[in-house]
Amino acid sequence: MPTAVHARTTFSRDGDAPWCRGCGHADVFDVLCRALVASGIRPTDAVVVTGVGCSSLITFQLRSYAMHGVHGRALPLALGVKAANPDLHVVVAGGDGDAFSIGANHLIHTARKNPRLTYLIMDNQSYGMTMGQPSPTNVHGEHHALNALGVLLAAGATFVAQAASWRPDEAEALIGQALGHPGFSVVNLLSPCPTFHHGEGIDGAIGIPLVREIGSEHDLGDRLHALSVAFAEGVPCVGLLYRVERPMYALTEGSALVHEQWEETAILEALLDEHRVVWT
Amino acid sequence: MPTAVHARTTFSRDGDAPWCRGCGHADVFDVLCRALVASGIRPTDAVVVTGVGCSSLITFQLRSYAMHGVHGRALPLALGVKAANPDLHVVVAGGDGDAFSIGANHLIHTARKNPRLTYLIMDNQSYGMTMGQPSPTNVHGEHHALNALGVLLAAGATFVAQAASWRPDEAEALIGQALGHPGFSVVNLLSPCPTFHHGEGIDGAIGIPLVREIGSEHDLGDRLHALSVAFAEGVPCVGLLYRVERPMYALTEGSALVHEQWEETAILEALLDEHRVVWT
Amino acid sequence: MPEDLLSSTAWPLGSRQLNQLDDSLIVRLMGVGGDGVMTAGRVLTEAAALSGLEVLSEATCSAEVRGGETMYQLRVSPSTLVTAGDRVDIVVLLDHEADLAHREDLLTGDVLLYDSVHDAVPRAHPPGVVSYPVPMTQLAEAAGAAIAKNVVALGVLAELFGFSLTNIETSLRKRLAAKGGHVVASNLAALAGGARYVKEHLVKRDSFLVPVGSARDETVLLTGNEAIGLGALMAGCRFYAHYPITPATSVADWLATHLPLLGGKICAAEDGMASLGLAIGASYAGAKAMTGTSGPGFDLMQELIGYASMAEVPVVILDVQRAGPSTGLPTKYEQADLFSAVYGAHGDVPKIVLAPGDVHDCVHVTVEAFNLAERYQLPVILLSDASLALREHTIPRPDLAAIKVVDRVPFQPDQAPYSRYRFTDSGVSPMSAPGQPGGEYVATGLEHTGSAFPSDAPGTHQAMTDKRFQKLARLEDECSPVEREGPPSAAVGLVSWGSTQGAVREAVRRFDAIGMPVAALYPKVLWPLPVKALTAFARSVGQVVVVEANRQGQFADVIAASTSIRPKRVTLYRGVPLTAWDIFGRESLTH
Amino acid sequence: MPEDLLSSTAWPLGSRQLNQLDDSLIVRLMGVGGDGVMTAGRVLTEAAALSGLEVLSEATCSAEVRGGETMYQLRVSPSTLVTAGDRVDIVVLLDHEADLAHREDLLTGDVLLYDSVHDAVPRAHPPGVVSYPVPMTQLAEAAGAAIAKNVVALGVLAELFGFSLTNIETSLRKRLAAKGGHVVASNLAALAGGARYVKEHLVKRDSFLVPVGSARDETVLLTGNEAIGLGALMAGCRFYAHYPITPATSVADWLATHLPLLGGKICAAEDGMASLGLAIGASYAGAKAMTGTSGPGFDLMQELIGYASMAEVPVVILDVQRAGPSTGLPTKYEQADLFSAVYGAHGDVPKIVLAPGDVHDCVHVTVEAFNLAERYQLPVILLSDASLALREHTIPRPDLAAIKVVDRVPFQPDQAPYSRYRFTDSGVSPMSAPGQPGGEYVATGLEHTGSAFPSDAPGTHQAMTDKRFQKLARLEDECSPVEREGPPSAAVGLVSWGSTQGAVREAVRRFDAIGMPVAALYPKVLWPLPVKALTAFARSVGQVVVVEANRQGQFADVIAASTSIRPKRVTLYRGVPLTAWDIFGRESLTH
Ligand SMILES: Cc1ncc(C[n+]2csc(CCOP(=O)(O)OP(=O)(O)O)c2C)c(N)n1
Ligand SMILES: Cc1ncc(C[n+]2csc(CCOP(=O)(O)OP(=O)(O)O)c2C)c(N)n1
Ligand code: SF4
Ligand code: SF4
Ligand SMILES: [Mg+2]
Ligand SMILES: [Mg+2]
Repeated sequence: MPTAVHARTTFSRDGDAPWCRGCGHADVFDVLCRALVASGIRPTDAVVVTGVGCSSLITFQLRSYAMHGVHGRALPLALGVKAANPDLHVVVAGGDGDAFSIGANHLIHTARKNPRLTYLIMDNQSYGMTMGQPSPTNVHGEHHALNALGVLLAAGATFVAQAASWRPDEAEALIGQALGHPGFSVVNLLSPCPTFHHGEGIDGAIGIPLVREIGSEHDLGDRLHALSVAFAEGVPCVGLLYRVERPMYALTEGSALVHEQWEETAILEALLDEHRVVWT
Repeated sequence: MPTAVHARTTFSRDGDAPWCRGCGHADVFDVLCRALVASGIRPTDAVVVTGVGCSSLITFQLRSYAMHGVHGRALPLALGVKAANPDLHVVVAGGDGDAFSIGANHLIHTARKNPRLTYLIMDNQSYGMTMGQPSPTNVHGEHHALNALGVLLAAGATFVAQAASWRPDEAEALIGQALGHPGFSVVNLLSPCPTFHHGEGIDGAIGIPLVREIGSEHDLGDRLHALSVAFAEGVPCVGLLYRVERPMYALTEGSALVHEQWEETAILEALLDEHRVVWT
Repeated sequence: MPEDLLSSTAWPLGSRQLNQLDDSLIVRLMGVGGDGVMTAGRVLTEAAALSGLEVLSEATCSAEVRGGETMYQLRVSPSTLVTAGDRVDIVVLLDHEADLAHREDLLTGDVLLYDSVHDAVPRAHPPGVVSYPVPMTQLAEAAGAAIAKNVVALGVLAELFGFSLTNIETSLRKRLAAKGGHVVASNLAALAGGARYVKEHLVKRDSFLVPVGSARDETVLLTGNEAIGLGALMAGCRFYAHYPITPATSVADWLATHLPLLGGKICAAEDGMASLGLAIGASYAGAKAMTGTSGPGFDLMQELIGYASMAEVPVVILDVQRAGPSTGLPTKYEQADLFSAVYGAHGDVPKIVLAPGDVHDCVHVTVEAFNLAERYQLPVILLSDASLALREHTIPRPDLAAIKVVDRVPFQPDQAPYSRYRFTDSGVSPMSAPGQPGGEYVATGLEHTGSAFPSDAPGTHQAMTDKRFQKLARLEDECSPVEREGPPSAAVGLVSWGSTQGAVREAVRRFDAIGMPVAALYPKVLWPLPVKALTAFARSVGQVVVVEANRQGQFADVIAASTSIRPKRVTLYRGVPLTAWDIFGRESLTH
Repeated sequence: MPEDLLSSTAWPLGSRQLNQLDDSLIVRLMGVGGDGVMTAGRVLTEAAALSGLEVLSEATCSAEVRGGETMYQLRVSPSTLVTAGDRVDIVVLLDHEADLAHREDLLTGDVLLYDSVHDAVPRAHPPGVVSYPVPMTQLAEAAGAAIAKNVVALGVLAELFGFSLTNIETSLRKRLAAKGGHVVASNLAALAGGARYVKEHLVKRDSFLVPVGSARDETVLLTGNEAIGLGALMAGCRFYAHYPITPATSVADWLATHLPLLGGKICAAEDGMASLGLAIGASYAGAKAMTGTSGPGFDLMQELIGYASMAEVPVVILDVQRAGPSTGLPTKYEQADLFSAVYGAHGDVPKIVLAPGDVHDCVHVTVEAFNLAERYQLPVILLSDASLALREHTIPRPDLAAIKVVDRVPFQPDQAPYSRYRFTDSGVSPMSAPGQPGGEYVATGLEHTGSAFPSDAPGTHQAMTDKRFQKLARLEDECSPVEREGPPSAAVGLVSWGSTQGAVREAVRRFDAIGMPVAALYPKVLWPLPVKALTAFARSVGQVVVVEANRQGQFADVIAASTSIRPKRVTLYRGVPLTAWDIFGRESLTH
């Protein structure tokens, strides 16, 4: 029951979308396409890297380069792409299961390293693709949810924002800022799964879910303040929690890795010389 | 070049220790043995579960039950042990590589779930066993270290402390408290690797490394305060950062899983009845 | 419906091909996700079972959560069934999208039933096919259950072909009870509406009727995944860990409700490595434990499979295979994980691989998986697949008294210090559990001495490797369930593993019907290879042919590697199960 | 040392056994971690190489970071060497702990040199062994370099057997330069001290002298791991990712210094999955990429290996095998990861497996690994091992001009829309890289159409699986390096893969010396199996015998699975390399 036929745009193919009616991921996809265009990025220079899940199906709707990887490993793949060619605009995307369950190890280490990557996490608090089991971010009864924003902040992400699929303009603006951030930027996108999930805070079934706007008057460089916002109980917050700059991961800077045969012979001969043994 | 011959104690075998002279892990091992005895735990009821690394070699010095697992998977193994038999005292131990590099995904999820487990991380800021490469917690030059305590706090650990191998009494006391904590307790033990590592803050080569005592006057239930301590620059802190109680992971509570044939037949017949089809 | 036809109870056998030479009726329901194909199929299956019929179904859906094609085919018969059939008698289309790919399956005299909302004019279909357009959507709306066109279709099927309306009602009520009285009422109205529409508007122009059932021995209706859950519980499994993955998840769903009834626990882990780690930990602590996954998760478990083998911890790993490699075709059928099950983890890793051939096996081979894991203290891999996972089958009620459950050789405290891995004739050493005084030891993946202390001395590794493999030396004699069928000597001997068994059995019947001597062997333990049984079988036939649903001929390779048999291969890897026709119709087989 | 002996340059050949029938000298240094065995061995190796000799060494250490036994054996010869020898002429003990296990290797006339600090009275050793106690520790202390007893030993070796003191000095200076003048000076004093002690206190009572070297063709001295790094660079590798693991780490160490010189990058990942993910990502973006690991990390990579195969991304995965399974014996030797390399990932996964047989191969087979990965766009697994990793060998300097580097078939923008996975005769489809207009596509592990769109239609999966396997169909004709040696027809034909090659070559020479016709085949591409070469070889010999260092006879099984060859098996799995004697001395082989 595809939602709608996407219009062919710079970033989006035409054809049926793969998501259920009302799925937040479809909205996130639209917003991403708009933000990419607004940031002046061309499909040819963009690589969108995902894991596996309903959210990761965005790769097949895109007209850019993309990797639809394996579940939970989008970040290492993306880091490899960016290291090999730092000129590319690399966007990582996927579900909360991908990011916070099977893939959280990579998330922490990417946050620590601070490469110039933007990660869009489509958080429906569940594993949509496998029929809606609660994910680590799921808020319900006895289940203790992972404070994903808090973990990101603690791990060293330099840009942490949260948006909601049902507030597209704000989401687009935040994604735009993330794309411009010199370092690892994460936008956690509350993106309801109307088919399976009836969780707290993001469930559109009960009308438009409430969110709390963070506003921008606070000191964006104050990590403890950002953490206090992330930890606050009640309806989820939306907005930019934290933004600082620190040195980016050196490996993903510099120029593209190319194998240029005309230059390398001399260097290789010198390498061989290092290991040379001559009878004297 | 084994350090010393361990005396046979309640928890420690006799025989050569496997660590280099001056290795912090040997001290941590002694302290653990003392803390276990002081907590009234018998080797028979204790299971120490490690990953792989120099630190994980403690399993072979112990006289208790133990699993010397694979690199990075100590926590799932331990959770399985505890789920199968909640009466056991399950202690997880290992290196910072095990905990914060390959195994950090499990760390986050265990912190979130809050089972009654104590995790002793022997943090030498390096992969000792593979010749001292810098680990994620390594503090040096350009390398951005993972704020491991911060991540643990954000992920939901209910008991977070830091101790130093060269301050054994304090370490023993903190481990003792951790063993008594109803929930997931972590003690990060600064434990220098004199053979390979010359990192900041824990390097015994430059005399006794400096630490900052946290003291106990602060509100132990204030997560943001604990985070501020964890994030503070300068010499590492030692002491108890945070302690709260919240419901423990239900799976690791209750009684031991046993297969009791005399009781089960009736239940199994009832299960079969559920699937029964009768021609009527 | 004309009275005279309804009163006829005999199933009219027309002039059909060999693949239709039986007394079964086959109904295929098709639609896209959300059409309720699965529910309708299950209800019809249960209704037929309640009518005293044998029922076997086959279901498949698309990887897309919504929008993909769903198919549920059920076959009902008064006698034993081994497949859901490689023909179809009646096709029900709940959505016009679902039509295209399968139209060619229809033959003269077959029935096509479809929701006429999609087509003002009946759509094209092969000549001779009897088609019944029914305004299912409108009838559902009229009944006040807009989405219940699937239930309308059930009413139509009941009225046209004689499925018991009462039994359909029973099954529907059971499923809908939790949704409240209103839902039940409107669905029953939809059911009645479908039946009424037939009476009022259709004239039966086909020759199909449901065969008549009768009292049978105690029977249960189970999907393969439920049967595996049940087998696990019977074997004493008290701990199940998993990370969701299609098509394994429903094992967890079933166990989540049923394990706790026996004091067991189920754990949803953060990834595949954690889920196997949990199971190994639980087993170390004394519980019988299992984890379940499918191909991609199975890949992640290889390191810990090696650990369980090295540390000699019993554990059962269920891999409900889907079509691979990588993410592959997540909901589709293939038997291509055999190589990774047998050879996957690095090093020389003793382990056991089993595969159930049908729903009945899903119960009993699962029990065996636990028994072998406990008896030999090693990882046992249970290879099921997407077809078994979803199919339903009426099978004889398992007799609990007849099921043998094996426990691990326990540690007995005695004078001597405990040596966990001490050498024994069988290679199996007594295993203690934490809490037992005197049994303390380290379960380790490092090479070790008898007393579990690490050692990299050359002698130790060789001796310990031999010890661990020694455990498997007697496996075939002690336990290696294998079935043989067909004449004692035959020109062709088919070997099949896992769920190709059904198609092979059916093919053997057809070969028999045309007087061709074809035998078949169905090993359930695949690794260590049952060399004796295979060799004996090979001696009794002219040519061994291994039939399997993968490209490389994985089992054929395993057989060739360890026996002198040079099998021919029938390999198909279309993402859908092999059929009897794929075997019977293959000329090269018998020439 | 008596002048008359020193002036003799011919190597005196006593009455030795067949395994000693050559003009080489073998020195074994032993100690525990921290004794500097490795450094002394490497210095002596380099010194001998600088003297114009062929040198081949074998080294092993214990898994314990400190305290375990370390062994370094080097063999020097004026002519070609294929192993470090299965005998020993001179044993140097730097620590008495290291003595016990190896004493039985000493024969009459052999030399035992040891640090007399440990023993006031010379310790027991086999009768006829010439032993020289030297107060190495004291001499080191006297030189002001307390830990330099290893360097003292070098001085002794030089003086007693004629190793060039100048060359030892050259090598020492190079290694110590970074540590400052004082360290260099005290070490040179230790070296001189050792030499002086011989002159002043010892009388040479043995018959060994270093053979005389001569000018050779351009030669380089490399460890296997360095050679792999070098091969990678030559092949155009510009990205290497890894997570530390013994014995693969030194490849990363070498590349960390050398990759950047060529504008390449090296990344230390957080685990094995990440390291392969990084390499695949880099390759997708256009770089030639590799990851390196050993067994446990290799297990973790299986899912992504399947992904690379499915998404058709070229990538090289180096597995420097150690003894397994699980954590196993981390520093010890075994060739038991073949099964997991060939069959490891779930599903039908086309991939290539290569194994270098010696240090020379480590360069050239690594180049081939990249060439094949790029040519066929799939994962290529390079199986090295702990012996190759640490051994040093003087090999002909690789001729850059002669090395053929293959790049992937590039995407050419043209009129038609780009179809990444379009069908071609070879199965290989042109591959674009991000940044190229018109080349946009999704690299996916889902089954897909030619234009990379997911599809679970039965036809697609079968056709795409065939396309991916089609790439391998011509491999053996296009490139499958395989060496054959021995008489054109022979009673026995040995097949060896990876580093057992050396022992097999040496055994073949000995068989030849006693007039036994034994041939040998050394395939470098193990998978897809070089069926033609193997079949031709099998036809030329009486009995094929596969020699390998694992228990299951893994390569023998792979051969049996895909050919009509029924090989005999020589399998050893002691954690140490096989020797020529293990083959030559095995009676059953030739009977
Ligand atoms: C290794 C592995 N484990 C499990 C799966 C099954 N699986 C596919 S998607 C998914 C989770 C999807 O959840 P999320 O990432 O939140 O995406 P969503 O579908 O909710 O958008 C899982 C568990 C898999 N494909 N691979
Ligand atoms: C899957 C896997 N990857 C890598 C390794 C190699 N390895 C063994 S221990 C270790 C790291 C040890 O570091 P840490 O956990 O901090 O322990 P330490 O030795 O410093 O005490 C590594 C990388 C392994 N055994 N298994
Ligand atoms: S199942 Fe949920 S997450 Fe997946 S497409 Fe449907 S609504 Fe979206
Ligand atoms: S290498 Fe470092 S961590 Fe390992 S035992 Fe030695 S000092 Fe300890
Ligand atoms: Mg989700
Ligand atoms: Mg460490």
